[in-house]
Amino acid sequence: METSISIKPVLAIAVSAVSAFLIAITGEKLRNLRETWSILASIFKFLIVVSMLPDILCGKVIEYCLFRITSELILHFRIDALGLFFAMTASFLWIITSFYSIGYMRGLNEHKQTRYFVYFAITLSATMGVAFSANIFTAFVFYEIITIATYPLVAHKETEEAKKNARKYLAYLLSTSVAFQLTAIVLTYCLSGNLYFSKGGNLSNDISSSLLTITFLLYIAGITKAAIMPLHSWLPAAMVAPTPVSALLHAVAVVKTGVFMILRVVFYIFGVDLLKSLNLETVLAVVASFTIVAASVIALRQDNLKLRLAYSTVSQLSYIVLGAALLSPSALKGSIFHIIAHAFGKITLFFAAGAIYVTTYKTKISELDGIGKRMPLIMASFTIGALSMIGVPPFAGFISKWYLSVGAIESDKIFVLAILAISTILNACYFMPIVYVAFMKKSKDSKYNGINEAPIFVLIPTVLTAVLTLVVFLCPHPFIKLIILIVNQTFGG
Amino acid sequence: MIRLYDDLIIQTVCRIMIPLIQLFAFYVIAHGHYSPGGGFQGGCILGASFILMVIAYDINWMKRRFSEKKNTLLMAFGVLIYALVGVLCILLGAEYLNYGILNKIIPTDSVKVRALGTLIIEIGVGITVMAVMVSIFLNLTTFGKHEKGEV
Amino acid sequence: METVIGKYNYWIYIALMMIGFYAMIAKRNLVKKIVGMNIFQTAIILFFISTAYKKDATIPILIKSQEVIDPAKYINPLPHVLMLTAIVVMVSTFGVALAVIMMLYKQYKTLDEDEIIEILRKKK
Amino acid sequence: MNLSEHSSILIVVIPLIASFVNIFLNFLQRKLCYPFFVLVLGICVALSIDILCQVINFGVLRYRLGGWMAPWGIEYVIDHLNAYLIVIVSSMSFIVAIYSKDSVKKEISKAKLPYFYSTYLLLATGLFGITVTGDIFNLYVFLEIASLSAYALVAIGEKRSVLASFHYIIMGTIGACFYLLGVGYIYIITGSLNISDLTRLLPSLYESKVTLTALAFFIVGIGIKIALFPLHRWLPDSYTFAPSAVSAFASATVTKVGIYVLIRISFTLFEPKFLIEMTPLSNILIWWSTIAIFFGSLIAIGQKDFKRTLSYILIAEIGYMVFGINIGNKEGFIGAVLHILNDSLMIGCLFMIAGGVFYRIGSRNIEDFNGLNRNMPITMAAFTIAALSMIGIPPTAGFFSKWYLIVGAVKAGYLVSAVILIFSSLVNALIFFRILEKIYFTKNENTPMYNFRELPISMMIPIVITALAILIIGLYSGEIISSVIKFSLPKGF
Repeated sequence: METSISIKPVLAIAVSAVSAFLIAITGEKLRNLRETWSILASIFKFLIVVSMLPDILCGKVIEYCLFRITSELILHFRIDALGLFFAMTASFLWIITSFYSIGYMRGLNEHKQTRYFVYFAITLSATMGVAFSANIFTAFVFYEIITIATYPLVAHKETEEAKKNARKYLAYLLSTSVAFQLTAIVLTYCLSGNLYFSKGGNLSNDISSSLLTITFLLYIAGITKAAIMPLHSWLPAAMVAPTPVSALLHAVAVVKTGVFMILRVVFYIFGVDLLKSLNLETVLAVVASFTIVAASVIALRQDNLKLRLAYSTVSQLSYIVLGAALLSPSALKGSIFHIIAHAFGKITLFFAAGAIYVTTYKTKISELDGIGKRMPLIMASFTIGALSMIGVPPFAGFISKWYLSVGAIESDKIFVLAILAISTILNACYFMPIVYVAFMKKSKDSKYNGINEAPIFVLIPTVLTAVLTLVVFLCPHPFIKLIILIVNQTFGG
Repeated sequence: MIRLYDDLIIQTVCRIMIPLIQLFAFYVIAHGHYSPGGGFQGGCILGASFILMVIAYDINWMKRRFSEKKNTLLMAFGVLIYALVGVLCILLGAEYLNYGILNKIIPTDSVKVRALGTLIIEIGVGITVMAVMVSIFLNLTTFGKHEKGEV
Repeated sequence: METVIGKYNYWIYIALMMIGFYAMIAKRNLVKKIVGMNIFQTAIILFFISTAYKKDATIPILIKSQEVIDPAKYINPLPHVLMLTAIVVMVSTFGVALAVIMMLYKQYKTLDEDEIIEILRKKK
Repeated sequence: MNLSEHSSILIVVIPLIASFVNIFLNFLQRKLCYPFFVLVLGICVALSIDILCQVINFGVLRYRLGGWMAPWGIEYVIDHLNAYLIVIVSSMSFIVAIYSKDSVKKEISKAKLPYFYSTYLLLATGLFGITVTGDIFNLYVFLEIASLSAYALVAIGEKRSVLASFHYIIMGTIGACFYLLGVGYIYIITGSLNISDLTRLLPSLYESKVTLTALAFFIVGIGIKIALFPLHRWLPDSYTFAPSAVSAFASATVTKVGIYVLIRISFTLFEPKFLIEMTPLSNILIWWSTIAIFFGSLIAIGQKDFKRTLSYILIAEIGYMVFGINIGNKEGFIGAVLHILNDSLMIGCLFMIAGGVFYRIGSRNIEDFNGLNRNMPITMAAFTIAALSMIGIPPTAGFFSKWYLIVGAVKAGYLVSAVILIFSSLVNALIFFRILEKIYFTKNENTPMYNFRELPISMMIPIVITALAILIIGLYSGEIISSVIKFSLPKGF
């Protein structure tokens, strides 16, 4: 594999860090300028990330060694197709979310908006850092930065409830990462002598299998951001945050960071062969399957719209983990495609939920009767997002489910097919009632009758992501091309 | 506080004894570098003479002759003699406290100058010990009030 | 028997040290604690000095007329010198401790540790 | 005449002289006392850096006091470990000296200030002396100089500090006397007091019970001086009630120097194999320190007083260092020595902040920290950095020493201790995030009481410098290890 050295990854990370600084010194008085920084940074970041695409498509790898702290702890960036794919998804959606945030925060007249935008930008920086990291140490550093930078966002409302939930959020993420992930990293270092992600795995076969199993389980428990049960309950707790945070961070950037790191650990620390020989992939698959079903069942009972979406996220994230656990090329394809499919679908759903809140201050599903007539565009987008989540054909979610199913057959794990089927039904069960009450039922309060859409800054991003969900299904080739590259790089084909 | 009554016998005896005690103290200090004795022992004896003064007369009587400020300064001065002689050796180009080098400024041979250097140090130590002894005694007997002049 | 009588200096130092140690820990009166501290330190000085002792030896002051110096004839001067320093340290510690006790007495009007703690507890 | 030849003695003598010159200045021109005091410590910083450079360039420095040859006269020996310690002690004393300008005004009456400066300089003298000397009895003398000035400094704090100081005297004297007994036994058996001479003489006497007795006395004596867990009772009270500048200075340096003495005794005076292989001592110390870490952290949770919390955390941190020294491998030792630096920065910074908060609101109670961020944003930012470092979040300095300690523990097979180390990180996270939440997300109800601004500049600069140092030194840990710590590794590591 060719390697080219470029400072672009650092730039991509620095852009939003710089913007965070600019936002902080601009402050509340010049709010338009402040928001300009935010939007400019998001666009620049996306452009920088995309500019690396041609090199990656040629099969090159971009590297940059930022800082050698000690002989083994090195801040090192290396961008392969997988990292770039994740970075592109996150940075593209940041542009849309930036606009949405402006509409949402101003629409609700939220307090401390400057702090909000600052930490948002920092989180995105750190997300890029995880995507670009070349070793598990770099990933861990940025992982922790994400945890700490999102804490103020979750506690944003500063009410007792928000503080309580933020405490829970932090307790889960920080304690598991320090207790389990760090231990796992130490064990990795002690076992293999370095911390790099390398193709086909960093750890070798000749180490005692019980130690390897412990390390693997510690990783799975330590990367709590992937919200694998039973360490998932921080994610519903995080829903007290403003909706754009839930949308971008707790449906895309933060949780996908977790999933992304699990992919890295599975394929680049342990490697396919080692996992197969230890039979650990079955453990992961079973845990993920359990999460998929259990989270869906819990989602059925939630009346709060955002909470239902949160549990849906928990369930959907495990699709990606499951895809990784199957250790077959097609499953990995599905898994990676699901990163983008879920990103677009879930962000649409959250945007819609936020839009409803901004216009009507309603958060509960039982209050949504007839909302579809008031806000047809928003609810249409919501429907599209929901259908994509269920996996109905003209939307992106279908493709990932297809590949996952193929992968399940490829690797002889038929129970996965059953899980997928059950989960599809459950998805339909918890999403369709919302669509039903929104369009079919009559509104209870007759005060509002005509169309009363959300503010324009909120509306357009929602519709846009909904349309994109459709577009991804209709022309998936550019994505598939990149994904095939990823699969080739991972499996060495 | 200390002074309960004047006792003629004690005061007279002290009047005779104190100069003798002090003379002996100086003797002990001055012989420290080649026979038993030295700055610490001599300083203690010297300090004892002042303490005797306080016991026999009273604190104010003693402080008129030997004020607290002077005592504090002496305390610092003694240590400074010690430290500065050491630094002087450095300035003259030898190691710290290597008195041999002092023959550059004191015209004797380097063996004798060593003894002389030790003597200077002992004097410094003696002064400090004396001052510290007096200071501890004054502070303890007056509950630290003498600084404010409450005695 | 040899270990008891032949090394009596060690036994004495240990006994003294334990007396001091006991006073430092168990006595509730602060002055008694300090007295214990002094006994403790004195025990150590005794220990050092006794190690320097040699039978039939004299103080280590050389007389010029002596040509040959027999080390066995003189006791070891170094522990004495060390202990001189240790005494200085001891006196300083004693001074500081006494000053602290004075301050305590001024504050609480008592030197009994239990009573002081009782006063502190009441204040809370 | 070349002054830099003499820097190893000058660094002891200059603060000593200055301490007494200060008393003269008090009578001549009182205003000059403070500038003179800071100037002297500034000179010490310069000297210490000069010493470090000399050691790095030319190797071990030896200085014969009074021109006497080594085993007879007192010799000052400075190798990499000493030089490293001297730089830490001198820079912390300088930084806290700047800090003390405004901080002590509220705590000490004006007439006593020059004496405070003098005692402070004496404490510095003692600490420098301990680090430079190569003679175990001379070390005792300096140990007592440092301790005596520390007793006095503690006693000038608030009312309750006097009793704390008394307990400190009793405990400290026992510790020093035990050390002296150790010296006695060593002298009986070898007839020498010079460390390098003893290193040569002792190996043939390892079988002797006297040697073992001496070592036991040394370790218990130093254990009291560094407040290793069951011997720690003097520390929390002393550091809580002492003036804030004294707590900051003493916590950052006194215990660290004690750790240094422990390293010297265990690995220079004796050979590493004596402690590790021939006696069970290092094993005992490992479990002892593990218990110290556990209980220090546990007790710290329950404290309401911020300075007391820090004191107990300090006790746990001392456990870290003792643990790292005794594991008996390279990583553990590096971690411990690195932690000396990191911990003195972190704990110094936190104590200074505690003093700063006390300066403004007159309380050390954690409950009163509500909403401080509004009034003192910069101080609180520094607090955040120090807190993150305490928890061990990369890229702050605290992470790197903890990393080495944990790697060392795992490599040596002390898994329980590794778990306890991580547990203590989690406890720190609990403690500090509880405070951070109060600072950033809780509004204070009684606002009029809190109408104040940031700290005065003389208190702010030291806090900011240490906080930045925590960030920067973390990144240069590798540099520090390869240029300094690597050379101070004991034989056979």
